[in-house]
Amino acid sequence: MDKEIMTGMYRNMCKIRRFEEKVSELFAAGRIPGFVHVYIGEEAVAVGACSALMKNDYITSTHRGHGHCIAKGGDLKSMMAELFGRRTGYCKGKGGSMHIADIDLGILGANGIVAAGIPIAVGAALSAKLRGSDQVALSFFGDGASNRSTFHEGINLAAVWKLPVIFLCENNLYAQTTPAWAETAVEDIADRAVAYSIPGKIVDGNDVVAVYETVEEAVKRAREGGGPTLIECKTYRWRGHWEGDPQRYRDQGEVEEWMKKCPIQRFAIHLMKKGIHTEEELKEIDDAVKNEVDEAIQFAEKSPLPDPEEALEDIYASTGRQVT
Amino acid sequence: MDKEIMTGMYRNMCKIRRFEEKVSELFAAGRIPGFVHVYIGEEAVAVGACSALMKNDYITSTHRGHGHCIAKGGDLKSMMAELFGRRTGYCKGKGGSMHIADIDLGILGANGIVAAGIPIAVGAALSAKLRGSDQVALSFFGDGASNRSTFHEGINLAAVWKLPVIFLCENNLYAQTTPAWAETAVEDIADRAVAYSIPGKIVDGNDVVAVYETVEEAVKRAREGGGPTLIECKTYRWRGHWEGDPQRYRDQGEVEEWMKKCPIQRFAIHLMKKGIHTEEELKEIDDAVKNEVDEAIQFAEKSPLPDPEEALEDIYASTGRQVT
Amino acid sequence: MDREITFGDAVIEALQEEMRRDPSVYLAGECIQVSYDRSPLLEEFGPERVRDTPISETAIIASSLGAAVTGMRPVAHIMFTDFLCCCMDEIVNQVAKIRYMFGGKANPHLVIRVQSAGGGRSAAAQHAQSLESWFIHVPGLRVVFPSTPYDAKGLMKTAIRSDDPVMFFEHNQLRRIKGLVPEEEYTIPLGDADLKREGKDVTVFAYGYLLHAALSAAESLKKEGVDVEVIDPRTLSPLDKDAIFKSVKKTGRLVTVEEGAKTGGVGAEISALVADEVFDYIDAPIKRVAALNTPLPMSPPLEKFVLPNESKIIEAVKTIV
Amino acid sequence: MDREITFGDAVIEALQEEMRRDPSVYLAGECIQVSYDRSPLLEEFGPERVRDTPISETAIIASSLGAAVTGMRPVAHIMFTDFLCCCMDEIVNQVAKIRYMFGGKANPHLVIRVQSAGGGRSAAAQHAQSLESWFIHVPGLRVVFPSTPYDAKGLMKTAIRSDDPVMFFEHNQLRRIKGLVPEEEYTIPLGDADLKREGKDVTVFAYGYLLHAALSAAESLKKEGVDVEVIDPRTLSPLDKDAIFKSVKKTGRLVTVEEGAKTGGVGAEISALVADEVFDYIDAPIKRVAALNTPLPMSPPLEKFVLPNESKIIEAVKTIV
Ligand SMILES: Cc1ncc(C[n+]2csc(CCOP(=O)(O)OP(=O)(O)O)c2C)c(N)n1
Ligand SMILES: Cc1ncc(C[n+]2csc(CCOP(=O)(O)OP(=O)(O)O)c2C)c(N)n1
Ligand SMILES: [Mg+2]
Ligand SMILES: [Mg+2]
Repeated sequence: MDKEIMTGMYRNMCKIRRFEEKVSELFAAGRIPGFVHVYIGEEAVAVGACSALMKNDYITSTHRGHGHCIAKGGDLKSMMAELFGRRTGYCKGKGGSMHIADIDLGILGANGIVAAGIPIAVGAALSAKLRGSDQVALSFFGDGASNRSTFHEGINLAAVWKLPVIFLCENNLYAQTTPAWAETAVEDIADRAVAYSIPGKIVDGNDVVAVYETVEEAVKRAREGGGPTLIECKTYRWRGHWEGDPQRYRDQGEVEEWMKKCPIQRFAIHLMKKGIHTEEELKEIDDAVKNEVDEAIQFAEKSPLPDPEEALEDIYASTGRQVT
Repeated sequence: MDKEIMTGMYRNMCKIRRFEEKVSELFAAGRIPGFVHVYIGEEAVAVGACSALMKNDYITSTHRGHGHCIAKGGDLKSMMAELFGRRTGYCKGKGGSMHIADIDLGILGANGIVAAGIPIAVGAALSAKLRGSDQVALSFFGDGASNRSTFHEGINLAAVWKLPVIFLCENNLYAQTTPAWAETAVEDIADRAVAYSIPGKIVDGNDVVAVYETVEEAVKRAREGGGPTLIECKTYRWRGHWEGDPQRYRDQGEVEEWMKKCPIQRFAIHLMKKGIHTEEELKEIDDAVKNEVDEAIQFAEKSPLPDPEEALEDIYASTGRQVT
Repeated sequence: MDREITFGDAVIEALQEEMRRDPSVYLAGECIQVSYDRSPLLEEFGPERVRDTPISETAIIASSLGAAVTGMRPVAHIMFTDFLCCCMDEIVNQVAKIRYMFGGKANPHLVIRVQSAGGGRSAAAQHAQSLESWFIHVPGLRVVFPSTPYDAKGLMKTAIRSDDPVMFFEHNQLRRIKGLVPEEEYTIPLGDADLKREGKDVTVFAYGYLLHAALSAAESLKKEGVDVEVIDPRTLSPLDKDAIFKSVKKTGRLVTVEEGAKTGGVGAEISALVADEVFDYIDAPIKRVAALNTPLPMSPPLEKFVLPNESKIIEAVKTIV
Repeated sequence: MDREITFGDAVIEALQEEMRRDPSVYLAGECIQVSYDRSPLLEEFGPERVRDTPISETAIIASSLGAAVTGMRPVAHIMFTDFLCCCMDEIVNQVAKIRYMFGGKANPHLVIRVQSAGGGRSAAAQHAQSLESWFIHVPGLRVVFPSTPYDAKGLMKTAIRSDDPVMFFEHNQLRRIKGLVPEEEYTIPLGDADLKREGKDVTVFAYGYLLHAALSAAESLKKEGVDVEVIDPRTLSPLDKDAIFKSVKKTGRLVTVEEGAKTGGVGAEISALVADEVFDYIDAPIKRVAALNTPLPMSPPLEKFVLPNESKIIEAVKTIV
């Protein structure tokens, strides 16, 4: 793998971690309104996957979407401002954490409805195919999402139409408070690929290189007309389901076990062992990222809130006020 | 297998065939209103399956439901009267072909929404379990139905809860005008069982004995607490999707090939070969059934249409007029 | 030059013209290839642009949305109004809101074509519903419900070109009715009601199949000396309030007509608008003609009793003139 | 003996009492076991009767229906009103119609408990909607929307015992409000509105969380000499028309209040009923206070602007007195 890619991956993983740490603090301090779900612990999945995509490829994301957005190149300032509900945010404050999107970067949006992004990605892949472009689409979703209607209908449609789409399941062992075994009838969600005659792969979701390589192969297959792949990344979320979650459904011991498997530290060791980066360099990257996050916060804080009347815009395509 | 069961199966297969032949004629003659889908060619599936059930077991059915209803013991007169829209019909004329039900016989209804019956059967199985009864539920559905949301959500739920339910897919190679290959990403729908860690079985759906035996085993498993089974019966519908279908999507040759595999004739030969019934006896059974069907038609024709105001009843549980 | 063509053919013409004009237009839905085989669409545009789908309403709508926001203009087909219930999340939480949630940066330009809306064929409770009133309650959607071949063609062309998502309802009983349609290209803007009949005594608001019942009712009432004005909104969102108010101001009386269940129907909204915004002009109770509040029954005498029709319109008009 | 308890606890008490009384009552929904762990339900009744489900709204509702028609009385939990969109076929085409389609022979006695209805928390477009008006358009369903702990408990008990399917909406902002609830058993019939405040100048129709805004508005308006009558329908289906009409006949003026988008909302139906059936008694335009016709935005100043509140109610009342 290219050094540049590796450095970029490390940077993005740090970016997600630092961004989310701050979001979590800011939320606790009452500075971010609404519902917020952070991605800490799962950074290798978003970063490994998005690093295997081209800039104009598409992703669809979830309620836990900050990591996907950052990994696909999203702008921290626009993101943070959106979380703060500011006019300068990605969605002018209308969307908030669960609806951040950047269509120009192929980020077709976080989504407040579990599993809703799956068939949307299928449509983006169809669009690419019909336009004769070689773009692919990748849909992130959780273990819990794999039990919803749209998982089934979306993947079946993509498989029948042999579309260039990658279904990427982030199995973090829980759907809100429910453990995977209590809601998903299959142990390895990748096995569900059998139901659509497509390849199903299991990856260690805390190993960014493994994620990258597996997604890269699936992307190649998709671009060559080979159709969809289902990839399951086994990972874990370190924090509660949402910020504020009292986490009565799991042992702190389990969380600590997983924290030992930190995907960022693991990748740092890999980079150092391979002689790609020194500890020093890695720290520099992390420090730069911290600065970027701080700047994003400052940007957000200085940005104005929208005027109330802006609520009446963007409902329909025509410009101006649109409410009757 | 018990002789009595075999005789009953033959009788029920003939009943379905003769009933549907008449329905088809009556529809063409403009005597039956609404939309009608007949079951000719698939008799072995409904009959094999329902013969493996107890009287108080549950089934859910489809838009193509006459066969299931007859096989589960439905009354021909009440059925025919319902098709005619008469007050004496199963649903007092309110339901028609797509909504015939007989709750007392465990027939939880035909359904106009493809695949809607699947999770309803799951609930009936849960109910049996919670009540401490040993009833099971069996859901009939088509190949096309296996691509809908409810197939996935229903089976997953049943598997997670280990409920006594049998999912019986009637793969007749078409969903309305669409061939199975163009809509279902897997060749054998039974393979979808893998997605829920439950057994998946493929049966020749024109072999009533094979269907019976396979369902019997699944029922045993279900009653013993072993959870759900997915069974795929490969079969074919001889007539159009609905009565009136010009069938521009398939060759008459294909239809004729399948007519050679008539499930009733095949079973007749089996019964004669095994010395269970003579040709004579089988003809007597068939003749008796024809009479029954004729009586049902007479009953339906002589029955009154509902009074218009009856449309205002049965909306809510309380008796009397219920419209505001 | 006008020709007489059917409502069904008028819609096909609109699709054909727009597919020729714009390569980003494609069709997707269950069993549409064969139902179009009497039409030139599959032959002219091939299976890539006339796509049969599995029975997967959620995937039909959501994939169309994904295609739309990445540049295509899908016409997503849902067979029956009732089956919209199988993809409400996709329509309401995704399609309708995506532009707003994303601060105006997504263009969900798709048409949701409901091929067989409404009842009257003994198709029973799951194949005959009218649910258009749900969708006027969903900001972000446009709702079109044409009554004539001319309107259907012009509105379908506009719907396809619109950058907003459009629900396009085609009543099953209209498919074979004929009407004059120009050979030259034309479009009809969304939000322009059409005065289908002028009158001075009472305003009847009606659309879709029942527009024709309203016109017949007007003819009958004329013989009894009642001069009925019939206004066809053609699109329920945007709604041409001005046209409705103008008519009501003139007549002072309003009867709304629709095929869905009365409670919570479209007529409720029209009535409420009038009872608020032009209250001073109304001289009599506002009447709503709609289906009785029942699921639709199959048996013909029952269905007939439940559904609105010409004589129920006449009756309603008579109670207020 | 009355005690002060929260709305949330009142509902839990209702569930607990009914689960004790009737072994056929069970609960199913996403993540309900843990959200109930502050309550006695999981402990007392165990995981067989307090069932966590996968994220499968269609299966939650349809399985509850299957269980209901075979003898159980499920309380199916849907987390947010918005997620009802994921199971509309099950609610509308199956649950609501099964009795009718089967000629009265099925008893779909289940409660669909919407645990977190409504907005006001910056939860944005997919976690804050109000859609109750859709369900009054669906014959076969009952729709309950309580505003106080007392009403919530009494109505939940009745809903569970009802042989009809009941949609039970609990507004997220009500969970922690307190109110007097008797220790003795009681139930409240479906279809009985409650006059929450007597007045003679204008009738305000309000329910759920906004009922409280209406009451505050009434207090404020009293200071300005306007005597407001506040009527809480408590159930939107059946609707206590008589109570509404009685009030309107007295006051001659009506303002409807609801949290959903204005167009096609509940207020439209109430207004239309009044504009038809008691037209002669109305002395002023009928006003509707509702959310503006937008998806719900996340940013607090935007959300606040879109949602109705006390001052918007006051303003509406003032325009007609
Ligand atoms: C259709 C729907 N049902 C329920 C919810 C509430 N909800 C939000 S996230 C979530 C759990 C999702 O679990 P999973 O898919 O595993 O993603 P994770 O949170 O673990 O990343 C639930 C139940 C929702 N947003 N949408
Ligand atoms: C949700 C839904 N979508 C579409 C339809 C229209 N429809 C009725 S039957 C049918 C085909 C069903 O195919 P399959 O499940 O294979 O059953 P078969 O008719 O072959 O017995 C379709 C598309 C429907 N009734 N419900
Ligand atoms: Mg998870
Ligand atoms: Mg089939």
